Amino acid sequence: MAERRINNMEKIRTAVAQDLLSGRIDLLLGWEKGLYWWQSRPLFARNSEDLQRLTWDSFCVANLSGYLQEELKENKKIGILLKGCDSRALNRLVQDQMVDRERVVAYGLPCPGLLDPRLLKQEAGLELTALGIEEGEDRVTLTGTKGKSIAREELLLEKCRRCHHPDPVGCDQLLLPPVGSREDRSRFHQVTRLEEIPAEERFAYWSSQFERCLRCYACREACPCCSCRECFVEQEEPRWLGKAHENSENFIYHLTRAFHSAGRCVECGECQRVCPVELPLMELSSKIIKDINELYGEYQAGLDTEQDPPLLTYQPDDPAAFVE
Amino acid sequence: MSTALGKTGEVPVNGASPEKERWTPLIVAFCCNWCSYAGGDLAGTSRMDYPANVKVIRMPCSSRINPLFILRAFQRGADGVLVAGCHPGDCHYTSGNYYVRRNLSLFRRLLEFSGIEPERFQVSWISASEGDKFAGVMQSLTEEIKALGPNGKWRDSRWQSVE
Amino acid sequence: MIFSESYHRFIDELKKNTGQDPNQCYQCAKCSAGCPVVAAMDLLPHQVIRYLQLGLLGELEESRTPWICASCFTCAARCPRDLDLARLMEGVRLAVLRLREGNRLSPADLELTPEQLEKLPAQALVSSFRKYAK
Amino acid sequence: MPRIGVFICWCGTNIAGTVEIEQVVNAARSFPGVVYAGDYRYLCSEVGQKLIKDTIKKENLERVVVGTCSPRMHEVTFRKAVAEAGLNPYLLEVANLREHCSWVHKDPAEATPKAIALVRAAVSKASLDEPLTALMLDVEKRALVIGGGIAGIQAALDIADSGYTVDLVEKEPSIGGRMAQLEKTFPTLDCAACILTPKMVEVAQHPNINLLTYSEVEAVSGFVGQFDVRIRSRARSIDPSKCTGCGICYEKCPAKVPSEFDMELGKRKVIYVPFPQAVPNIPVIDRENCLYFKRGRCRICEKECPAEAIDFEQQDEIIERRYGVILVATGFDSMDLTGYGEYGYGQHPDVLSALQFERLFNASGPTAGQVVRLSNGRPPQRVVFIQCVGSRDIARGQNYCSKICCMFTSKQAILLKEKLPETEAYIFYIDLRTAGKGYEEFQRRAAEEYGVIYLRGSVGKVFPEGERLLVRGVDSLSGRPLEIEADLVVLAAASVPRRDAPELARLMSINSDRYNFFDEAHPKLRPVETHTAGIFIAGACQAPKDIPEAVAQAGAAAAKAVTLLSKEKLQSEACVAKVDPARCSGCLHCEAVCPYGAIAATETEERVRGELLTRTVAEVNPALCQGCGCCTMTCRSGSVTLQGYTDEQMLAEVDALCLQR
Repeated sequence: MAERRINNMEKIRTAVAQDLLSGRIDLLLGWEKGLYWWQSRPLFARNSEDLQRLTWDSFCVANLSGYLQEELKENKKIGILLKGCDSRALNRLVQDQMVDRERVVAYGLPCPGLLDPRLLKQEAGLELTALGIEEGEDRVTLTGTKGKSIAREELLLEKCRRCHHPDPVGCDQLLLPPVGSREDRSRFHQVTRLEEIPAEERFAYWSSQFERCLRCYACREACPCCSCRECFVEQEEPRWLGKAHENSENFIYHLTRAFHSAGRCVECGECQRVCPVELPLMELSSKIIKDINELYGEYQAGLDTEQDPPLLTYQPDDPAAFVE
Repeated sequence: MSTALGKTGEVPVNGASPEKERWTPLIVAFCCNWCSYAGGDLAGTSRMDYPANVKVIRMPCSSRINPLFILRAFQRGADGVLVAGCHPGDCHYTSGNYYVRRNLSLFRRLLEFSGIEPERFQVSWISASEGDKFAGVMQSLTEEIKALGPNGKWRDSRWQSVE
Repeated sequence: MIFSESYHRFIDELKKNTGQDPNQCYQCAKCSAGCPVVAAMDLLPHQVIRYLQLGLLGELEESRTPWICASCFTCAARCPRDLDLARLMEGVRLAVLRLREGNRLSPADLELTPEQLEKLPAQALVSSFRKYAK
Repeated sequence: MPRIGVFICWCGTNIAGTVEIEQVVNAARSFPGVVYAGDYRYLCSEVGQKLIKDTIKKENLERVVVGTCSPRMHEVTFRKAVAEAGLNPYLLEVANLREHCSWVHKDPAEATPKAIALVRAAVSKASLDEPLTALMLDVEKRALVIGGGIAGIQAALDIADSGYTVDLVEKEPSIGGRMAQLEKTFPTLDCAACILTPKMVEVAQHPNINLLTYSEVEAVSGFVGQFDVRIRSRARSIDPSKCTGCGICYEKCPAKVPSEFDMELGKRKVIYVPFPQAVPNIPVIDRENCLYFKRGRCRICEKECPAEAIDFEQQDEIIERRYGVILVATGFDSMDLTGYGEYGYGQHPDVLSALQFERLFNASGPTAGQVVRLSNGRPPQRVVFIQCVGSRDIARGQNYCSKICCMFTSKQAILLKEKLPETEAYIFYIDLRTAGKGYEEFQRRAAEEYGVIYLRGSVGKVFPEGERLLVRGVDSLSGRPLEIEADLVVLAAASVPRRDAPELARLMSINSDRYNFFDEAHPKLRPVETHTAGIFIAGACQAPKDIPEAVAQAGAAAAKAVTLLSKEKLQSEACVAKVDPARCSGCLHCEAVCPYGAIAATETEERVRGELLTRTVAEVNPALCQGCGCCTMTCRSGSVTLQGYTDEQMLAEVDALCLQR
């Protein structure tokens, strides 16, 4: 397994090195190892030296497509490594004309799902620094715990567990063999659970969550569909929203941000991953996706760029979620 | 919950107190100029009676709505919000209300998901000839929201209204 | 009284059973024009629908037509109103049977030995219960 | 904060009877920015308006709020008054104290606080009002009429007679349209050619009409008063300045193809005029079928033409021109009946569509006016007509009634009886719809004088039996199945929109109904307008209709067109959307929902770290924008707002209404 990973790594590196060194791309967006083994962080590679640090492992969670808009201002052509969810984010950005697809070389990495360090820690009952892992095909062995072995599936990030399209779409080339689609996963069980509890409890739940919001806007910064030049929360004219730590304002911020992602969210989970207070933000956008699917037909943002986004089209006999 | 709910003391709490009987909800209605606002005018010329706590904001088309207007109304103390437009197919601008139907259907479900009673936010199609429907919608909306009581969940704790 | 309460009950039941609404018909009679067994019928197919529209159930009960209809679906394929008359005919047969025979068959009435039961096609049992039991 | 004046109207006792005016005025004085608050018994009267005007000057008012009846009633009046006092008319706000307050609430204790709240909201909004100016748009004094059938011809003539230049574009080589294919017209049995041809000639000779046949509209942009249209005038391969219309070329042409004009029953040459009375009387070469264009050899027409008018090298001409108005009259098609296998259409030569049958009567038609069976050339002894083929058929055809079939079937039966009095005519109908002047009488004549037999019912199957056709049907009134041995079967095919109607609708951004008929702006009150200002519709492209209706509608549409053309300038909507390019990220979601095509991408420049970059942003064309604000709903960053109803104003209104419980 480890050998295969190394082989994969070489395959990836060779493919992108060719393009970077030949000048087909000026910059490669990929990942490199972070401070710890359970962290992989974005890599901005411009030369072969940088490329030596390139990595592809079970912790390459950051969706790099969000960097494109800014980086394209300074680079003519950018290569980018994309997992399934990331590729849909790129497609959605292209559909919204935020990114000129001609100036991007998209390398797809079919994704077996990424590991959640929090779950590793929980399973091991140890601090992550005291822990190591060995990854097999379907299982992960925790070293430092007398060799406890757990099904890989059990250790996946929440967003990976509900992922339906692990294979990248619309890429210029796939660097690894496809892993196949996974249709059997329930994406909405958490949303359904929340839908079913009484309104009062639901309000209490969200209040207790939003109360903790620091309004740091990390969710927005990391989100590939938050592509506005000036977010509504920062505008003075009109002043949509105050800046105080006030629960109604936190509600408005999060509901509006989620609603602004309607028809755009690719479920990459970056909003939730970067939240310093661990707000369950994906549930808001998942709720909207679920409703879109129920009311106006299945829509997966970034999957088919020819399909009209659901809020930009209509059918004369659309259903309504209100008494007309 | 403390910040928002803690202020419910300002307005009458649930329960059958005489105070609650007296309490009338504040309802903001966004109406399109060509159908619903005109329907409101017709309710007027026909001298139909509906509760005075409904206050109308005129817009050219229901598609001028922005969910942030609705959220703002709740935050500033509205107990209910209505968006009203032409019937599907009758939009003065041909298609505005079709987009509204999709947008606000999703938005309404999101509001409900956040714990707001869905009765507090409603959308209705009222034509220029439906003065009776206009008055009826205002009446039933008021009654539904009266039954729910004041909207304590969403009020900005710093916002003070005047009597 | 043609359009009595029992008429509406009957029509509702018919709609439920057949998924067809006889009032959708505008009496172009194309069903009758194309029906291959029309010569043997006392009421023409379009007249059956007309009788349904008028609630003349007694007359339908007397008519041979529903029993002659072979469900060849020629009428259904050509109907400009997208009505499936073959289904309606089946609905009429069902109604007449229930009207005439009442709840005539119950599982307990079947004095069949297990061997006999074994030999009977399950479908025959199911359809006879469907027709003769409420 | 601008200086705001508030004027409360009593409207006699209409408002003052329920609302305590004095309380409202006093409250208004305390609102931010209000420097004057007063009231008057009838504000809309001359004196009331004068009060407003005088006070604007005396108090140096910068914004005006009136608390009166509905703005739908008198907003225009008060805007005018404000403008006369030198203020921009859009610096006025109306609080609806009558229809939305005093008339619907009985108790002054409820109505008065509500009136105060409504005035407060209007004041808040007014303080954010900006002066707006409607554009004054030039009107190009030239009309484009698309479609040269009877509706297009009539409209072109009417507009041209009013003194404006008209370009009449027709796809076919000749104008005339469907009417030219007809032998006679109901209910008068006028010869269609006799009444149509003079009009066609008038078009050709009219000094104000520029006839573009064999031409199609390819692109439309712009807006009312200034539509920019690209027209492709296809190469006829004939030099019209030389051609004398002598007809030798098509006499000599060796290649034949089915004639579209004769509904494929007869043949035409490959160099041809569609019919003898064609206008213009200049042939075209059908390049797809011409032997020279296909195989590089022939050129017989060129050799034979005494005028040397044949030009194989001729190119399509692209005409780009500006028009003030566009009138669409593209007509209808006869529905393709291949889905009705039970009638044997397309399988048996003696089963014809009504339009095909019509051609049999015509002296220049495929049988030179002989009504005969195409299978054996003998006159028919018995003809069966079947109505509602494809019409009123929700399963395989169109849901609607095609309206003209009852009448044209009766007409054809009469024509048949006149030509072959011994021949029997049977008509299967479901309902007879003969509403129209002289129509019922006409149908009765067919039955009573001509002995046409009407059978209420349908036909189940038509199939050959020996030399004849066996029609198996039913007469639903007697409840009798019928079998009729016929020699000819004529199907009244549904009228459907032209196949390219959706494409044309898209080109012009006009709406169509579910069948692709063009939609009028209002089914009752704006029957010839479309939702796009400056584009009008007439004739059967809007819905099936007969000749008198098409002509009447054409005249109406022409009158509307002339009304626009006669204006020196057109005033656009002032409350239009506006994009802030600095904020706009160029996702163009607004463009996708705009019903008027008023939003388009444009480039803007910005400096990023010393470098000048261009990027795409949305831009509103204020001449096209009708001010609905749908674009604003799609814009997350509020980069596009609606002037007169800006985001700030809407929020200010919400705040004001919520301030007071």
